[in-house]
Amino acid sequence: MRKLKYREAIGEATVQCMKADPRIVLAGQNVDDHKGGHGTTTDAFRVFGPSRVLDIPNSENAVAGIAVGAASMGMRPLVVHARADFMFLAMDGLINLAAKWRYMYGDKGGVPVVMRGIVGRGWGQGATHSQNLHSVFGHFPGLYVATPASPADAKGLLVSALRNETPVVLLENRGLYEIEGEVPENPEPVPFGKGRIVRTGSDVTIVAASLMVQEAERAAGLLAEQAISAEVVDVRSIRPLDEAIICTSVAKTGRLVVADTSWARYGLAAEVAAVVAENVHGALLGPVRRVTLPDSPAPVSWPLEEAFHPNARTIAAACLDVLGGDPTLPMREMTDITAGFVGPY
Amino acid sequence: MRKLKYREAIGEATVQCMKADPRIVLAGQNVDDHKGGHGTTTDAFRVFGPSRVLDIPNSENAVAGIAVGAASMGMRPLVVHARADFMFLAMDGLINLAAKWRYMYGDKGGVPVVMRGIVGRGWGQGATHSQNLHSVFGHFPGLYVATPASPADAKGLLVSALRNETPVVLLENRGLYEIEGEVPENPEPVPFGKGRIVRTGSDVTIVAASLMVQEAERAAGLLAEQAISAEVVDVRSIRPLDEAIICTSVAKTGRLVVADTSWARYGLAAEVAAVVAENVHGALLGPVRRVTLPDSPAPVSWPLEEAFHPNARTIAAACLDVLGGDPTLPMREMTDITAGFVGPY
Amino acid sequence: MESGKRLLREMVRIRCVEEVLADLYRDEQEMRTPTHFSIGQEAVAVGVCAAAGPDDVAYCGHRSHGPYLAKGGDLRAMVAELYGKATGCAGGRGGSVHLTSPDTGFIGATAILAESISLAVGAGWAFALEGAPRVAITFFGDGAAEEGAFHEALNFAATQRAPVLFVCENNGYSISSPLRARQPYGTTIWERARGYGMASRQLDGNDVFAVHAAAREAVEWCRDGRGPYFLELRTYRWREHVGPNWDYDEGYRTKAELDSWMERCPIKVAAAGLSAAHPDIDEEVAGWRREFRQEVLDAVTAAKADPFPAVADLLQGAYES
Amino acid sequence: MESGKRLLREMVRIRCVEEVLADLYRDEQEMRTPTHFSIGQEAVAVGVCAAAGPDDVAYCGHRSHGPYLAKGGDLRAMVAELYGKATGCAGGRGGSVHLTSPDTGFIGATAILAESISLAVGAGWAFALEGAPRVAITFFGDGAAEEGAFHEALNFAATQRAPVLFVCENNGYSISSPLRARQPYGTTIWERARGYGMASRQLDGNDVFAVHAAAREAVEWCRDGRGPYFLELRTYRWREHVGPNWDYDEGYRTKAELDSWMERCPIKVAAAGLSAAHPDIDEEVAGWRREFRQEVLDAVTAAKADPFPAVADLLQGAYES
Ligand SMILES: Cc1ncc(C[n+]2csc(CCOP(=O)(O)OP(=O)(O)O)c2C)c(N)n1
Ligand SMILES: Cc1ncc(C[n+]2csc(CCOP(=O)(O)OP(=O)(O)O)c2C)c(N)n1
Ligand SMILES: [Mg+2]
Ligand SMILES: [Mg+2]
Repeated sequence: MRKLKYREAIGEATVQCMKADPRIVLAGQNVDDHKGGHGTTTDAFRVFGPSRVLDIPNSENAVAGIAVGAASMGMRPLVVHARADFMFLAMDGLINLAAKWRYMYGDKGGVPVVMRGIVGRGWGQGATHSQNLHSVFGHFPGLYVATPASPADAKGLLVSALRNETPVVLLENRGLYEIEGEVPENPEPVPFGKGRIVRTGSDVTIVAASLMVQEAERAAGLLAEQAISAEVVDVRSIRPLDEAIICTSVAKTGRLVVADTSWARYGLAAEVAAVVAENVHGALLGPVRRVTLPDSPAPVSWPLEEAFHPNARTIAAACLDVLGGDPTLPMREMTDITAGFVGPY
Repeated sequence: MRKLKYREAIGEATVQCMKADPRIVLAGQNVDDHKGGHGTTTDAFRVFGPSRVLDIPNSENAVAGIAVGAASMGMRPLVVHARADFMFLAMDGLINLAAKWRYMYGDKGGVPVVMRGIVGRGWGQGATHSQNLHSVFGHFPGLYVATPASPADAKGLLVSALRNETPVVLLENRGLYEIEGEVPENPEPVPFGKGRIVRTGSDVTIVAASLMVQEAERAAGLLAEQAISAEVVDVRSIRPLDEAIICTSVAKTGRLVVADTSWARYGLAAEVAAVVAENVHGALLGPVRRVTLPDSPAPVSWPLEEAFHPNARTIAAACLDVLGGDPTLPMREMTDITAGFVGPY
Repeated sequence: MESGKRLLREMVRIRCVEEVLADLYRDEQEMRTPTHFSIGQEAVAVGVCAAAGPDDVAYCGHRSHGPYLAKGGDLRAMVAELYGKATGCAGGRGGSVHLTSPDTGFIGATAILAESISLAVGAGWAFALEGAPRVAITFFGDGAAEEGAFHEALNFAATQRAPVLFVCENNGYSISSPLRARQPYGTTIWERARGYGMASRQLDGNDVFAVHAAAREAVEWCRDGRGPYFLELRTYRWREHVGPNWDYDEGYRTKAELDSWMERCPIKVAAAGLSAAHPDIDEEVAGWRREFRQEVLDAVTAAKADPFPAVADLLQGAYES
Repeated sequence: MESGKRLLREMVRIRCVEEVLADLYRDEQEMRTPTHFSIGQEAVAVGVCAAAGPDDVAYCGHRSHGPYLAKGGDLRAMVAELYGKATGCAGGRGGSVHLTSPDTGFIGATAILAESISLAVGAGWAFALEGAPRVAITFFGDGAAEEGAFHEALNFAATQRAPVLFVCENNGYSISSPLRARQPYGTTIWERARGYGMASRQLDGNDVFAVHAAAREAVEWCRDGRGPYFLELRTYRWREHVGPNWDYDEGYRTKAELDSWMERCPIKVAAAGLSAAHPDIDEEVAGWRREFRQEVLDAVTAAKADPFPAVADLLQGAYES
């Protein structure tokens, strides 16, 4: 199969879906410019022009409500935020309107708004330009929330989102944008609520999301060198969450490490641990480990930023730990997965 | 000790702290009127007048930033929201400014903003007037988040908040406002990050927050009638979370039920399960049960609303379940704990 | 029926509905949903909605009964919604603040301030994109005009020249808070709308004929592709902010102030205006009152007999089924 | 030094600092922090901050270097912050968009649009409560003026008569988006501020003497308890939105447009204005350039020699210690 970059896959899905469905409109700050949402909106603008690919004012709050209003009249707005952090300002429209619409108006129809948020990563994005809001959105019934970790999923989940009657939040890590992978040419939907076994293994389960899936894969490689067989599960969608794939894997391996791009408290890693504690409690042979952000805002300074983000090595160390091994085992240096995102900004 | 209602305890803490510290200003929509934030701001307005108890425009977003700005100049703003749901609009100021301020400006000082959000409960508050945002705020380092469950804690946690250098979010369930309890006259702070054993027991641990602490106590009563000894732990503070009190209790009882006023996914119940899975995994003799909201927005219709909220009976049933008993055991009817909050609205 | 009379009749209907429901709400304690009555403000919803076509749509805030009924919402379904019944317009899920009647173009009431403004701008944007000759109307209060979304939505609508009619129902209060405590002295909301280059007017919101005439002009303006239009309508709420009671003795306003506005009751004003041409208008109004009283009582009887939603359906509508 | 010269000198300083840093930023790839240069816009920060007293405070958005330096922020600490060093003004935690210098009254730069507006209103509110004769200044762009917080904060400040000087630095673009795509044709930002009953003016933001005169008037107005004041200053960004490069060939603007603004370079304009009284002003400027070039190079050398924050201190500042 031909390969595409993650950002190219998003751009392709957008164009294909917009061609197939005239109700889709793309809106976002600066989506029509030479950078085109890091290349994710450039083609759409070229093909569909300014009426369907709209550069909008800096008005995240109203724009969320505007998107819902347009959806209530049959449009399918796809809204892009250059940083997921700006979506705090869109939260009222997303949570209080979009997520609840179908229910609170008596199940007469939904408002299929799709909102993409790009999670900043690297080059000192800092405390307010790098937050991962998936568990926050995932707390609220009425939304679908997904965090594609591969080019194929970036395309397939966006295709699902744009064909769906449920509002969707897609959180894309900027650190994945330059990653290449096989992507089907046709717009094949990846369903919400279905995880993916990225790599099978028998000794320990690593459940991960977004960029951490890539790091988990590399961690599994490191562990394999030490004859440890790690199974890597990509949840893909945060809501609905594929409980079965998690439980089946843990039932097999008996060990669980969860790797997330966000903080531990009330995050994805907590939820995965809870799902296991509820459903396959007896299968667990040891404690669960959460590999998450240290409990502080994101720093800017390069060495701090490096230390801040979990990676293959920290994931592998956590696996060794739950297996009762020596977690300080020296492991070789690895290049930064997000190396594609370098300065100058 | 003399008894106060929950809402009176809040009002008393406010007046005492404002007397002691001239930097405290209270701001909120309609805080100066005859209802006075359900009686929590009436006394403060009478004592301090309109310059220190300010009725403000309907501008939740800017007001959060304004509070932080005032705090950056040495004030201690106490902002009240009549419904916690409005705080989605305040989230940028709370998360992107207040929570990160000290860190992102290099630890030169904090912005001790205190924000109270009243969680709607009962009388058909519905989908957008009854949400519990504690786990959402709890996800982000930099804040303290607490959910007082008793009059004494309503006072003590507010006192702590108003003396603290860290921004604080206090979420108060409207269903608790009419509850009475012993409250010290003096403004004695209840520290953040310290849970409370509400009732000791040996068979099962019920970890709960806010209104669910009251329900958990009643559940323990029901269980006692069946010779089951339940320990009830009130986390009190959502961030920091008292991991030790949870783990100690579960290490003793071997069984865990978590009762929360919000949804299961990425919520308090998930976090408590994760803490146990990380720290005292071996102690658990059975699966964890989460007693939380059904996975839908809040309905209005009376029978649906009744079914929507967890209560003593559902908590007790979950305890029986984790103990391997028959969870359908008939139990007597109980009056609604939140009966103090009736219509007309 | 002649247009003037139709407007009056519609106001009488809404008044009767709300008065009957307010009494029952207070006495029965069975409508368990926070309810914001619009008694005294009927001319706004009636004058504006009568100017809208069937394909035009409306959104409003918490004070929802007037716009819902004026835009053709079914009374029976509204009453059932207040009683939390399965037959309610929102299936008992939404309550008073989430009335909806998509078939007649009343898309929805919302409980968070200013959401109705953004929503209507979104609808107007959709119409502009489709080139549909439709207009989106939003009703909101003076208090909602303080929200950031007000500014963002007006700016968006004006920039995109979306066919949106903004109707600011200025009753002088946000709950108990008077305008002067919340907005700068000497300024007006309609003039702020001018700052977006928008056609904007202020007028007496208790004069249904003036409201209707202005709204007709405004709707045509929007429909002609000339961009959005803003109307600020001065009116007054008679009852308490939320709930069925009178609250003029609670301190935030005076009985004298209320009385002065009751003098200018929109129904009284309209009837007086029609009395020259229709000397028997007062009797006609009295007849309508009886008719509508019966209509609402029938709706109440029916709603009470209706079933509650089944608890087994608690989750229905959370997601597409 | 005479005031006019001082203003020019301060602009030359900021220009030199930014030009040197932009080159290093591009060539070294060592300042790992998204950086928004204000080259071409110096007159705004300099003219306004020179009008402020030492007890007055300022907040600004992402385009932070100008206001930080003009309000007395330490150059060395700023450079160290860009290099992510422990000696940075924010200890390496904040980067270019979170500069801070509380001692000189530059409280903070923020990276989320319009936060700086709310923050300054909060500071002004605090001053009003204390009765302190202090003024809070906020710098923000034309793009930030589209955020809801702009409206909410202006309304709050005007209602409370808080001593806040709003400085809208209108450079015509929000990243690549021109004003006409984002705000209604034929409207202005400063006139919208009038909608809050606020004293408001627009003027040439490249004329530092005009800016300074207007800002002095505005600061006095605020200090006298007459409420907030709004200044919209038209100016132009020379470099790309974020980063050190030129981007006039990327399609969203023309070289001709840039050239026309470079013709109106604030430094050039100010020097020309002073040349009658100071015929040797150009040589003086050249001397200052050399002086400041050296100053910033020294700061760079020092910053580079400084230590990074210790990884062991990663959590420091998340909470009070
Ligand atoms: C964002 C938000 N803030 C606060 C509230 C609480 N609230 C409900 S109605 C209301 C008063 C609004 O006043 P106005 O818009 O003038 O409408 P009116 O009630 O006068 O018709 C307030 C403050 C809310 N629903 N949403
Ligand atoms: C709430 C929010 N939305 C979007 C952004 C992304 N953003 C950063 S700077 C910028 C342009 C702002 O333009 P303007 O306010 O005119 O300032 P300028 O860059 O022109 O100085 C944008 C859109 C942001 N930082 N915050
Ligand atoms: Mg009002
Ligand atoms: Mg700009």
